[in-house]
Amino acid sequence: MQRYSGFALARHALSHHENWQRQWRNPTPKKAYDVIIVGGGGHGLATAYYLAKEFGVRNVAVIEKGWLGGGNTARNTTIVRSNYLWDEAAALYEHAMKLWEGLSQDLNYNVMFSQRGVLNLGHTLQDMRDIQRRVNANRLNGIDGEVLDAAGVQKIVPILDCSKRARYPVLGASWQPRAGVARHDAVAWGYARGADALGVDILQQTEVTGFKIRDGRIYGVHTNRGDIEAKTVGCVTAGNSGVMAGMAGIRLPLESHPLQALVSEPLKPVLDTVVMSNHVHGYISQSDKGDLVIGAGIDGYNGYGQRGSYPTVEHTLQAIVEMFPIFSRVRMNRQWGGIVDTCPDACPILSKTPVKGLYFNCGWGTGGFKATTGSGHVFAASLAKGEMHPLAAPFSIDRFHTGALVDEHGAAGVAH
Amino acid sequence: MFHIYCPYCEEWREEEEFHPKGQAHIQRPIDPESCSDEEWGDYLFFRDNPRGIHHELWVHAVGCRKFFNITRHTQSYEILETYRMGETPSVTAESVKREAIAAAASTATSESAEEVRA
Amino acid sequence: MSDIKSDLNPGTVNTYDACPGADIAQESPLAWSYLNSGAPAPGPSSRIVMREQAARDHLILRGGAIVIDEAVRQVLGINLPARPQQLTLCDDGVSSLQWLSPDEWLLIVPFGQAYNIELELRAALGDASVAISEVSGGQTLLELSGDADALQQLLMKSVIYDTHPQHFPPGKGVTTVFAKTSLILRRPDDSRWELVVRRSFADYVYRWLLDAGDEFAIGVIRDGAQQGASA
Amino acid sequence: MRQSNRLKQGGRIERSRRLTFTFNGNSYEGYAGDTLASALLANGVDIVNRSFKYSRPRGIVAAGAEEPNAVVQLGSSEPSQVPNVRATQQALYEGLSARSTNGWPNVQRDLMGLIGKLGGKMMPPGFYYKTFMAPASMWLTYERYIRKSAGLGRSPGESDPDIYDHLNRHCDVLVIGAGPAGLTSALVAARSGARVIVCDEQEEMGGSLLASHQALDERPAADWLSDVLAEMEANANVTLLARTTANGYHDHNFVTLHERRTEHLADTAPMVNGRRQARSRLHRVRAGRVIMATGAHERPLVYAGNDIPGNFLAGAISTYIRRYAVVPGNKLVLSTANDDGYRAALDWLDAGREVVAVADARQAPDGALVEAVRSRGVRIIDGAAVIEAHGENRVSSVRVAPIDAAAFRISGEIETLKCDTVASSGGFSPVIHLASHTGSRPSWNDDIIGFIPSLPKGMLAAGSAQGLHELGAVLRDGAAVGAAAVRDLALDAAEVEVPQVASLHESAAMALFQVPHDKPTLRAPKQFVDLQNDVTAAAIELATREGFESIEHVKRYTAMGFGTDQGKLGNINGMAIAARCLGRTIPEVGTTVFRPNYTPVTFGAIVGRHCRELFDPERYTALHQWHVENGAEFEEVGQWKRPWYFPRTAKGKRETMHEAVARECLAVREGVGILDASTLGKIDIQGPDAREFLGRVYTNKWAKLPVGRVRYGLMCKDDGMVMDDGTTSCLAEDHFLMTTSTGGAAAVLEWLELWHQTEWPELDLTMSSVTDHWATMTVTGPKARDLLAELTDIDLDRDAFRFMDWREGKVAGVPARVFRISFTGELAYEINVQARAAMHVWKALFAHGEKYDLTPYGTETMHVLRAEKGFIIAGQDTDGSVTPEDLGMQWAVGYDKPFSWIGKRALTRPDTVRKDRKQLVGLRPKDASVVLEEGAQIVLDPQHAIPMPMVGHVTSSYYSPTLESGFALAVVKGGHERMGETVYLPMADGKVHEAEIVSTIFVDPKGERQNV
Repeated sequence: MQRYSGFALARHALSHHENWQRQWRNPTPKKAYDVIIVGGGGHGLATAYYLAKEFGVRNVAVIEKGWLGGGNTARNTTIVRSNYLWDEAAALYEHAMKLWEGLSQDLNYNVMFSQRGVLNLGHTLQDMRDIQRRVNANRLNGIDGEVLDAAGVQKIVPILDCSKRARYPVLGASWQPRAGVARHDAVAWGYARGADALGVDILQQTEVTGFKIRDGRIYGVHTNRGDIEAKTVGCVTAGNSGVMAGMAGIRLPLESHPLQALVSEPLKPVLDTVVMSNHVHGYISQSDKGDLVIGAGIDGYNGYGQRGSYPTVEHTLQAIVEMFPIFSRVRMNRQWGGIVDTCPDACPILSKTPVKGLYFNCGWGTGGFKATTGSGHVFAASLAKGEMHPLAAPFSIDRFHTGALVDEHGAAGVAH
Repeated sequence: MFHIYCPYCEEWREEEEFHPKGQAHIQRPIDPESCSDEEWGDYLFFRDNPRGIHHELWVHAVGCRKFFNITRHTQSYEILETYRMGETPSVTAESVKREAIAAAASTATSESAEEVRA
Repeated sequence: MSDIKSDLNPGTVNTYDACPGADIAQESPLAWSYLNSGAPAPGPSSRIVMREQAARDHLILRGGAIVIDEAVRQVLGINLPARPQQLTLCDDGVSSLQWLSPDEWLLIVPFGQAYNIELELRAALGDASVAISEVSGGQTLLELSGDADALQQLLMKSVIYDTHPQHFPPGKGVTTVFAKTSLILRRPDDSRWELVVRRSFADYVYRWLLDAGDEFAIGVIRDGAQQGASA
Repeated sequence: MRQSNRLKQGGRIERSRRLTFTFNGNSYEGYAGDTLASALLANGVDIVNRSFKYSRPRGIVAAGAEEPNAVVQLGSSEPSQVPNVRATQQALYEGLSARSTNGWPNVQRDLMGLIGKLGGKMMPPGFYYKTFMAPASMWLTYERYIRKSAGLGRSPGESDPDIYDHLNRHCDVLVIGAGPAGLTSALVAARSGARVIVCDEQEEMGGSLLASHQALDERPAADWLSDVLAEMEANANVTLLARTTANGYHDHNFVTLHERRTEHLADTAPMVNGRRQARSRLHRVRAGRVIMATGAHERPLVYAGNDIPGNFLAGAISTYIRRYAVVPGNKLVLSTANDDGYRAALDWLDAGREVVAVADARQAPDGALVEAVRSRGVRIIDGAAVIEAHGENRVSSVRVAPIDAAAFRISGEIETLKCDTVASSGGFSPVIHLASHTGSRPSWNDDIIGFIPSLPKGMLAAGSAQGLHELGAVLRDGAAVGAAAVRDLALDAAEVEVPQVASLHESAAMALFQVPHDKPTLRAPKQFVDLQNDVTAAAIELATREGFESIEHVKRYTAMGFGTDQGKLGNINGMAIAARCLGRTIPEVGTTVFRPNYTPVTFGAIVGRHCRELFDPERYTALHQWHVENGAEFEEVGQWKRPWYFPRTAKGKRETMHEAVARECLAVREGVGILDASTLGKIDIQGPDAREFLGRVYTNKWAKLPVGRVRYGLMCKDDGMVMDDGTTSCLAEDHFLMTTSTGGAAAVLEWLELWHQTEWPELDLTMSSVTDHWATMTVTGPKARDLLAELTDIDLDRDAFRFMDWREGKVAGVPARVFRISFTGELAYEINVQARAAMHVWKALFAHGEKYDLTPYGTETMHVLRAEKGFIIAGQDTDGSVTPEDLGMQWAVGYDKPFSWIGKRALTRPDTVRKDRKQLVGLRPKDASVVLEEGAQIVLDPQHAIPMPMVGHVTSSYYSPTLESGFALAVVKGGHERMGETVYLPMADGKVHEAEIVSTIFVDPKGERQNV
């Protein structure tokens, strides 16, 4: 693998950049691998990377029906935070956060992880109770967090309307300074490059059309490029997980919903942190290119169309202009949608299945991007060892039968 | 944004008047006490999630307040049918498949079959 | 039931004349709005005039169309509007009956008549299972009149329903989205539109109409506001 | 320099209306009818901006929505600033003030440009992924500098002075684009009796007809145009919307149109008759059929130096000359691969300027336009193209060479020609954005050398939008499509005579995108593909070398198409270059997808009137005015404004919340208080099966509740978790009045309807909301009976009107229902009267209440009093993970009811029978002065290392003036078995509070006070 650095850039400039190597190969599928990862998004690529790097499993294929990182990795609003309420979720997301903090150096790929802090605003007394509950729990779980009053919020975001004039005045916020944003595409590319360099075959334009299952055990997958064998298969296909599970004869408690986002035209820097509000329902940050990156809500119906309904966008922008009246004359450039696979308790599924050797990693709902690192790491550990990693164990499918849900709705009602 | 024919108001109305309420035709077990934990969990949490034809329960929340069913394609978002509670759908994934096969048989070109599959 | 107090309730359903008497000071849902937001008087440039008709009683009838049809013909002398979105006016020029859903109708009658009409309807209905609930305190009627084009524009700004005359002829009424709330929109005749508004949302609707109607110099006639007691 | 490029005659400008405007602080003149772009060109302004990455000087290249460079900051005052306005789409008005968005110290002499020149080599695509990684701690610092160069324009720093609105429209046929195809289709639809909306993004309707040479029925195109527009204007069923862009096409033919109503007049909307008008307006259109008559965008050719000011699209040259009478240079070289480009040469000649040469990439073109140019003595170089433009701030010469496009090489001698303007035309891309907004993928068509739309259901395309080119064909197609649209809607299509247009002989166009250079692409001077994002052909080639093979990867790696023009000019060229580099065809590299918006839309327009005071409804009770007049502070509860507490002011000093609440609490415990409880949800339930229904939806029993009695009920979801609670009264054998929490009212009613309509339709009952009908006033405290007795004819004797009874009777002369239920633990009467008489009754209570010191109290006091009694608030003490058993409310659970009520089955799942579930308990802080923080976490060992195991948290916590101590409700693992144990609450400030687990009932455990 070519090392990347400022020095390398200068050196390549002299040769007109003619000597840069491919960031990943375009290999021909082998007949068999030790592990197959279905799904070449951020989570799948991270899983493959950690399998090869941390657990010595290098005979791995990542099978992607389109182009790598082309699903929700390419469509999210890039927020990374770990201030989840329940112990199980907090532990998983904080594990991810710690990996984020060294990711660029680990991958030798600048994923532009920018810890510019995330504010979750409170507008009602119940909001503030929830914020206090969450921050107290975070603190005792070793996750940074602070409860701010309205004046404290105003200090961090001077352009936010913290006046009493607002329909729902800002009463305060939770503040996680270590949280922030990252360059979403670079995460997929960095993991792909890293995994490829360690020997992982990334098979793009390759579609899994079925699983080879005999006597309750998996032996491989059928694809549009022929059958590929493996005794361990991890399915990391986000919005498409229900369809994949169906191929294996498994039902998952998932619904795939549209989740919309939008950006403004690029503006000179005006907003340095991420601001989220459950109550007026919108969240916003400004990218390094200058776009205001704005998240809209989830649409209530199932949909694979990568688009949602227009009123959702309207409501989101109403919330943004309510919070930031100065943005009224700013213009919206583009909107798009992703497909999020949501669980009844707003927590993921990291689980074995009734089919031996077949694992699922899905159900991240609106929280998938921020978990990319940790999800990949604990899933890789689970695939390598054949036992779910302790941080993954609470997220098995069983919980929907025993009732042991990890209900994050109360704390994470807003999509992001 | 969807345009929905309310089978009770007998009119096309805007999506903003409606709320989606999940999968249609979920039947609460007649005798919950005799259900296993597995069966009860399935009833509570496990839903169909097809990429394709889906039967959904909606309510005309700002309107007649009646619940009714929509058969909708979750990829194209085309609404194929709306029907009242207690009625059975005339369009299903199976019926569409059957028609597609019939249509493909009647038109010789492979291209039209391709379209139907898509 | 052993414990039933016969003085409280002789039948299977409680009927109670809860209408405040004409001697009691009453407030329309817009009382606060007039005070807080004002009520611009209609002027020569006003293309739209808004007027509240507070002095009305409102009843919800729920049950089967056939039995209710018979009862309303007997008591009110009109047929039940059985078609979706149908609005039927009574001869007194005040009362009306409107389809809300296949088993639900809104009956609006002059102030103070709800209880007697309920009793008459119940008598006519006999044993039929029909629910009658009075909601007079919970909603009010706003009337919009004026220049047809301006009215059309104002409605297009406010409701998502198609209010084009071809699609919304007199004799029609719908429950629909109005700005960020919902209400019943009706067109009793060519000259007016009526909004049936829930009490707690009335101020919002009023402020919305003043704001959206500003370019038409919307004016407010207030004489309907305190009429409850005197009607 | 006064409009040196303005022609003496021609154009559609109003020469009688001179307008003054400023650009970068310099004052210029233009005419009404100008765009900012045409006025700048008229004044010879070459450099309008600096580029984003390399800070290169940039000029205007296009005349419409596809313009990438002329993006300016508009606005003469701080609140009226508008970032990123495209000068080609901004009408000129008197006093317009605009600035370039980039360039320091100014756009003419830009220092960043030096860095761009020197450092440009260091900035290949994705360079930031390859550097700034060490040391890790420095990234935020690096990023601060990277961000300095971010963005184009800037956000206003003050709030918008303008208003915006929406119109919800419905029509049979929506025609998007009022060019020749759109107008003929609209004409057919209108004459067929359809309700028609026609919108067009430009200042004037007419599209290409506005600049056309061609005659329609042997009359000038403009004459036909004005006839058609006049006819449609006179038709009441037709709405014509100019300056209105169709920005988004959504499912089922829902289209958003953005109408710029005043942006051509001023930077803030002028008043009309002293009233405000909306600056812009969003039309939300539901259409029976949508006709996409959006025309086509010309593609430039990609050659070295193609970004130097003086490089134009050929069509833009024609537009500036014919519509605005502006000729933006003196000596023109045209580089084209089709006949259409020649129109620019003809217009240039007609304007009296010199055409140095035409480089036509085709061999021996012989079309009518070619011959027309040749006949005027212009040199036409066959099989050649401009391969490079030279110049610093304006083109000064070009290099022209014969090319072998297939082999991608120069095939002969290069010659240099002096000129100041280059026009290029690589062909036309149908404007198909809207057709792909809902996910339809367009397909590549080799005949038209472009993508053609695959149309969603309900949409039709007409004219150049589907690849037609020749004017006569476009007009005929429009009419045919209009007829097809109305026939779809079951209308008879009217006959329309399509005007005759002379047809011109045309030589076939050639597919040419990137022009070869004598150096390889990576070594050649920059050949720009996406001008706004400074994406070059070399960048695309490099991306493909690095393994970015899908066009989506290429776009993301290079940022191609992510600008405010969304790649209208460059994306197809970029795809063609990627395809060339990969040795594939364009369709193999991918298709082009578009998302809304077609052009950017002001947030304010999308928000409309739903902002400021109208952002969200405020719901008021019938007593709101009294609360305001009596100084209440309000709490947000859902959309309701509820009095929170009523601070009194004595001797100029206003009570704190703590003081007010303590006073209110004691008033209730010792005298009498009153609460406006009108916001509680109320549902009138009637029918023979109402009682059975209650038994199924509540956890407790309803079979034997007698008429006249009230019962508390708990509601679960079928997962066994508490969702709401309230009281329900039996009004008659088949008639009940249910109350719900304030916040849960609408959801509970919908929930009950769901069960009734979908699961148990056989149950004979109906439900109606009477929340707003009844106003509810809670009179509570030891003196409540004395007070109420003064106003009512109801027998209040404790045995005649017992706790949990309700009675009818008059209160203050108003018929009322009075419920003897208590949420405070004191003697209490909830008085329900019709809301229209609420104020009368409330005031009467106060008139009589003075001698009892009747004290109004708000939600805060209500919370303290209920918590002292251990009464829960659903949503505060529960969070969707709490069962009735967790709350210790087994007394409200009918385990032996015959029907398996909602939630019952779930209570026996393994997780719900766990002994160590979090259970509701009381907490008594060891230090009575401490009021625990709501949300504080509870631990057993505060010395434990982080992460510290937590066993629960505080759900409600208050100071009790009755107990003279803080107290709290909390959920604690296995809490019901831990009575008397000590727990710890470590706080953020390092303090650790100690508390004892106690019963949830702090005051009057036997419940004697409410039963007096």
